[in-house]
Amino acid sequence: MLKIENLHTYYGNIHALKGIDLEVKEGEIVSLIGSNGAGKSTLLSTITGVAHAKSGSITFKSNNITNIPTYHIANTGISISPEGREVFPALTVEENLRLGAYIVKDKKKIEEGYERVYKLFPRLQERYKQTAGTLSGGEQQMLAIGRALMSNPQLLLLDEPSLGLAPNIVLLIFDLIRSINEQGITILLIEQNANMALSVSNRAYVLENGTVSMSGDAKQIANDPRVKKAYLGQA
Amino acid sequence: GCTNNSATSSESTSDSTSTTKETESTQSSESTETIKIAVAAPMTGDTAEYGIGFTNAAQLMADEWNANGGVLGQQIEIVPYDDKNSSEEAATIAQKIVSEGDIAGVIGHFSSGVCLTAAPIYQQNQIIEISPSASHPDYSLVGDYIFRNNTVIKSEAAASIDIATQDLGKKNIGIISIKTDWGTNTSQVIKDLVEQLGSDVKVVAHEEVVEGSDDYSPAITKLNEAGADVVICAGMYNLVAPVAKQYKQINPDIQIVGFSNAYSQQLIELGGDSVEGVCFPVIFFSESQDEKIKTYVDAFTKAYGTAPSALSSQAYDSVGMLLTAIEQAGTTDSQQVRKFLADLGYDGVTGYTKFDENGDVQKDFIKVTIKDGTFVKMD
Amino acid sequence: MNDIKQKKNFNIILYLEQFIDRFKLPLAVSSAVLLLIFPHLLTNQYILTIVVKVGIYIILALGLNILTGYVGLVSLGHAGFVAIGAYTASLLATRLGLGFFLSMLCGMICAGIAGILLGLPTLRLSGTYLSIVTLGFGEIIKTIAMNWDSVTNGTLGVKNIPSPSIFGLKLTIANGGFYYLMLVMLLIVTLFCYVTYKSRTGRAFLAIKTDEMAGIMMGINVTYYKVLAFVLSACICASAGALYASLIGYIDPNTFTFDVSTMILSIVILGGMGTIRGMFIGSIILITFPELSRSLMDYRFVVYGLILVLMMRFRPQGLLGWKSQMPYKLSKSITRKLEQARSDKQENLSQ
Amino acid sequence: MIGQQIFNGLTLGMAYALIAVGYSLVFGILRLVNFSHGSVYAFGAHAALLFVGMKLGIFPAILMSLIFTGVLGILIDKTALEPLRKKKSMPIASLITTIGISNIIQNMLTATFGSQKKAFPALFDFGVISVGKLQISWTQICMCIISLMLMLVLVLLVHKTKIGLAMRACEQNPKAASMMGINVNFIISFTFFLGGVSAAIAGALISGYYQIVYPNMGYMAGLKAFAAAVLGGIGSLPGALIGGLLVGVSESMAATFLGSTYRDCMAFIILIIVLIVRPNGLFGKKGITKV
Amino acid sequence: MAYLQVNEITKRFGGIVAVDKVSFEVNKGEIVSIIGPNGAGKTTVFNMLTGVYTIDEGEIVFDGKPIHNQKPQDIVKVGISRTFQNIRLFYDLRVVENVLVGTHINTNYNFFDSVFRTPRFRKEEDDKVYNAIRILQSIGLDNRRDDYAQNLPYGDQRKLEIARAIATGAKVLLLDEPAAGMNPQESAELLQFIRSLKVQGYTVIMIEHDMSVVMNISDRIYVIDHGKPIAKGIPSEIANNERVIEAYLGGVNINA
Ligand SMILES: Nc1ncnc2c1ncn2[C@@H]1O[C@H](COP(=O)(O)OP(=O)(O)OP(=O)(O)O)[C@@H](O)[C@H]1O
Ligand SMILES: Nc1ncnc2c1ncn2[C@@H]1O[C@H](COP(=O)(O)OP(=O)(O)OP(=O)(O)O)[C@@H](O)[C@H]1O
Ligand SMILES: [Mg+2]
Ligand SMILES: [Mg+2]
Repeated sequence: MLKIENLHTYYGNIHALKGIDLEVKEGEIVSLIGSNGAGKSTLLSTITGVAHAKSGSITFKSNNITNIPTYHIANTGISISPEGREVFPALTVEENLRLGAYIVKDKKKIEEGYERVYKLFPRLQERYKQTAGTLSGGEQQMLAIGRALMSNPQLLLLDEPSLGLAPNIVLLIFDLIRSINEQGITILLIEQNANMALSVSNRAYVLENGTVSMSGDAKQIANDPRVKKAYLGQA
Repeated sequence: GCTNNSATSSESTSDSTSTTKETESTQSSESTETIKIAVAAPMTGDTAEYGIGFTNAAQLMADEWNANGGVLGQQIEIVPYDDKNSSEEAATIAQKIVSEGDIAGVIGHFSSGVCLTAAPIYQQNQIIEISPSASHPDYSLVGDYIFRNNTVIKSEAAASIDIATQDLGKKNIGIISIKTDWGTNTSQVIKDLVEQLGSDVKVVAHEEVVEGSDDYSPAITKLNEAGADVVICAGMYNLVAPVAKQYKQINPDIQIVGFSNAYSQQLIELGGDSVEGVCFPVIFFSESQDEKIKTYVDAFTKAYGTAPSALSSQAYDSVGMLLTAIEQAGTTDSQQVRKFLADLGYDGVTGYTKFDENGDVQKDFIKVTIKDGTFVKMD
Repeated sequence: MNDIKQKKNFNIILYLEQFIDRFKLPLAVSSAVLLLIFPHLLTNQYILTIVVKVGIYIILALGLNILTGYVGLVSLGHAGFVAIGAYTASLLATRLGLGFFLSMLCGMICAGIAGILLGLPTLRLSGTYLSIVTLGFGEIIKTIAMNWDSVTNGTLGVKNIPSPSIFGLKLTIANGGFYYLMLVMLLIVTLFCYVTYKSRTGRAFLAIKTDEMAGIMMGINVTYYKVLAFVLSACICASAGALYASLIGYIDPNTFTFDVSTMILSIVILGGMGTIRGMFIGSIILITFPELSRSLMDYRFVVYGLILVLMMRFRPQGLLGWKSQMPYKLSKSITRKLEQARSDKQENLSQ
Repeated sequence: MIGQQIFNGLTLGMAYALIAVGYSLVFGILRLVNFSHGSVYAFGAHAALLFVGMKLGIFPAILMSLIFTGVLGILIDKTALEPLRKKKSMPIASLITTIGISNIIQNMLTATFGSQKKAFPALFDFGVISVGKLQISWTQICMCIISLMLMLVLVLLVHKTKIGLAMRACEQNPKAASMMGINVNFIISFTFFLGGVSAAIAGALISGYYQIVYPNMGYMAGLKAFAAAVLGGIGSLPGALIGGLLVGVSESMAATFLGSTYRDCMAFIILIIVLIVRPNGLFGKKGITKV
Repeated sequence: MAYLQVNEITKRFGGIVAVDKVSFEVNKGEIVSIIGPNGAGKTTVFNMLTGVYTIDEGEIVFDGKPIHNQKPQDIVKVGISRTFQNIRLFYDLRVVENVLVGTHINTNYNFFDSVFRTPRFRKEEDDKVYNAIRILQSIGLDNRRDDYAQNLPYGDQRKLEIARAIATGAKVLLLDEPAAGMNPQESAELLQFIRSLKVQGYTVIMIEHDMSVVMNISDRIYVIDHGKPIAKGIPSEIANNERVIEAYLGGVNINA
């Protein structure tokens, strides 16, 4: 479904992605792990057209989407819960969610979207008139995830969805990842909580210094001694 | 943009006629091809029209001379300098003109305040400056190289008051003036003069307004409340027209008296019906039957598309005076020219001009009013 | 493509910085000599006037830079401070016959007080709200200058402002004295800015600019530093104002319009805000351009606007507005201490 | 007299409000003070004058000028501001750019039309009605009605439509907005178009009221309208209206009690007082300061 | 009385009671964690402690003196410093300069000294820089000293925030989710670092959702939910507390 070939991205003079090859097949959950600054978020930014790819290609459903404007990408059925949450601080929770469904034309679908998100995160329903900027960190994270779900995407990109969430909500999030995947949504997941990420994923990639250092079946990766040492905190 | 065209077109005719004039240059002056006269005035900004008017008038005069062989056997070149009507620009410009080294004289600066900044620099460097528009009494006192071809405020104010009280027979004068050096001075002079008049004529209210706002209703409302039956409007056409318009909405009977710098075709264009009956004293009247003035007005209108304003005409005469003085002196050496200029009697389109010991002029005023959309002499 | 170009740029900047760093002394000496003999190379008063004007605008830009470049408060009304400096100094000089330096000092004090009066109540304001208040301040000062006839002489302005003099020697453009006076003042202001920035004051300024809340959490007294920046900025601009008034010899309220404020701001931004070097280049370009382009007549300010737009388009961070790529400079004693500590540690380890 | 003066002030205030809307629109989306707006307003008035001169009939002429000025707004954004956004430059670079643009437009107007004041035909000139001692002209009434209608349309647009929501999203977080599928550059250009159109409406109405047009007309009016916009809480459209009226009336009052020469700073004095009490203007939203 | 004593503080935002009569105490040299569900009011407590928000009710006593409703910059001077949940560095400054800003308050030279570069200025400035570098070394950021804060990856930015807080000279550090965005390995390193702070005599109050950090390091834990305190105790007590499990931990098994 999503195929990335030899992707290079720069921030000015910083070479952040140095030739990434990666594939996500329809219906999969693929997780992306790696230490701080490995380039995980940069990869997602490049997919969504926020960062500019210098060379290489990104194909989504056999369309080349390399460096096309971000808003086009959203329209192709890719949706993201970005790093740093990126909510609209002065807009209300409800308006934030409405914007998540910006590309959806069908009013009924939008209503269903609200219901789904509110059922998932009752906290957001309690606060639906509160401006997003005054939500607590975790509440904002819930909002970012909820907003990404609003557009009924085919491919969902999640950048550290569990960041700043309470342990029970983290569990909820992983349940959610599983259940929406069962509904047919393909997921590319970045997680620091590699243990849990690998446990829900089909396949995984390990990023190091802007290159893919390892890839394969999630179980296999989870049992790799180097991974265990460097990312799972197990000696 | 017209200035350049006319300059080049006249050049071709000059060769044939230059031999007829027998003025040889006695003076040292290097082998400069032309005699340069600077026009320093606002060419950009709010008051650009005046500077452009000056330049056009100066060019017209230069063209006439050039067609007759120029002066001292040389062609005359008008060099415009833009001072944006700002004192600081003017100071720089003056320095620049002084540094050029080959400027025979300066026509300009537009407003009195600007003139007062530039004049000392010209004086120090012995460059002749003739302002066609400065009216502040101090201006000509800066020194003996500083002249003006405009009346001082006092005489013109007296003429305006005369129109208001004698011709229109009103007693309750309201003043509306722009908040500039000129406006402030003028309104003060008017008040002083009215006070001296004694009798039952009085200034019932005085309102100052700033340029750059087109809404004069608060001032007008106040003047009207104060019971003014005539308003002396110390501002250019762009004040007189809107004031007339807005005043007549609340008091159709009001009489408005202006000054000569409001005398411009644009006053009628801008004011339409409202400026009917506005009167003012001028020293230049374009509808005059005088032959000299008629040919001048025709030439000006032909070249630039509009009739000349009073101030442009004063610039026109200023150039004429300067050139005559150069011709008489037989040199562009400013010390010499200055002497001849000071003694010159010049009969121009703005009347007969003779500088007094300060470099000021006395002029006769013509009273003009607007009737059926044209300027006519008052009877 | 773009990236490669940027990479090169980066190297050029680093290279340039290293070059300047290495040849600091010869560069400083040669530019000093050049500046000192400049009036003798050129006898043209007009050019000298322009140069002095450039110098005055550099001082103004340095003044505004403290507030805008360092503390991040965008002022659109600095003409107000210039006016206060110019008016106070010229009125004292013309009415009371005070000497130039004394009257300039008074001008600076008045502007400083105005800085406090403006800075204190506006502390809570940020961004555009502050900018518009400063804009209003500038307009109010202008209106006061225009209407307070008995003191400021209203629209008639202040005339015959004397030239500065030292020990009875009149400093004029003609004798070059004014140029040297400008040079000395410029030097003092530049050095002052430099030492201020390289201290905790400068760091506090920058901290407030980048994140006021985080700055507060570091214990920075934001009130104090904001007001300090206002005062310093006002004083510097006032001194330039006093100098300017005696250069032109005449001031009126229209000398200090909004356009002056935007001109100073444009210099700061065009040169590269938050840098000292930028103020020099910004002023040179923006002040000399209108002079060089006099022949364009009507289109002069069209082109001027175009220049602003294009410069911003291609170098939005300002011409010289780069962040230093050199390593942070440590003083010798620190390097020594660090070496010491490292070797101690190694000894400990080896023992 | 007070009544008359207040009414004079209200009319003037409507004029400011009309211009202020343009500042608020653009600020509302870019957090940018668009200093070229005053010149765009002057451009709108000149365009109307030009088309009126072509004898198209006054209303078609004004319509043409609306479109032209709107396009000018888009042009400003596309040529000068969008490249800056692409480079993620500091906001102040855009501010300086708009000052540059203002210079260009205004001096181009002077170069083509001359600096002199030109007559503009009166609009809605159906005479004057007297209410007690008050003299109210139809022009004033129409001006008020049209301003209010314009304001209403814009408020509905921004708060009740999808494109309005997109506008607010772009203001808050353009990056996230584009991730949601919003074409940010289109939305911004659209806003500039609206800004241009509102400037042209202001230009035509105000010129029709004072019957004067000149290149520099946007300078002082622009600054004061900007003050009015901030006074009301910049970015808020009702704020622009109230701010404009407040500035207009206070100017009129200042002119009555202090003299006309003080009026120019009245807007700013009121502004400063209001901002000291309410740092975000009358209707401005408080910045989100959660840490 | 404890070193830091918080008595029944309350904060309301409009209708919401974000913090409702929360009390806790911290002794010198302790590591105390505050945990609770999202939106429970933890960050708000920090904001009240550091003076960002005024408190509606209650009192905060530090070292025997009440400090509630003092200005934030004065509270830092008293000796309480913090990091932010959403990182707030001085992005335009270098790493070392960020730390130097932290030293701001315990710098004694005045404006005059800095203008005339007096010996006092030089000496103090040198001391500060040296001190800053030592702090960076201790937290493992020395190699990024000359970089601009902007260019640091997320995890390093978190560390820099802590370094900056230490530089203020405060003895009480409030860390808001210091381990967020770190992988288990990095969290473990951070844990070591915080332990070392304790050894150096710092008092640490920490908000954290990463139970592997919280349970391993805390001397005591306070739990709040919906603004109200629901439990307190040592890690093992908390891990087995019914209410805490229900409201916060869910099915996560804690090996405390
Ligand atoms: N806006 C930026 N400008 C310059 N450099 C950047 C920028 N964003 C990221 N980088 C650099 O690019 C590299 C990759 O960063 P990225 O954010 O993709 O890492 P990451 O794997 O997501 O890390 P983390 O787990 O901390 O989120 C890092 O070295 C970082 O410093
Ligand atoms: N300025 C504010 N205005 C309105 N509500 C606020 C404000 N600040 C916080 N709140 C609300 O108060 C509650 C507590 O917020 P706080 O940030 O303290 O939560 P938290 O415990 O830190 O949560 P998290 O673990 O998600 O960071 C939240 O519901 C939040 O929406
Ligand atoms: Mg990341
Ligand atoms: Mg929190």
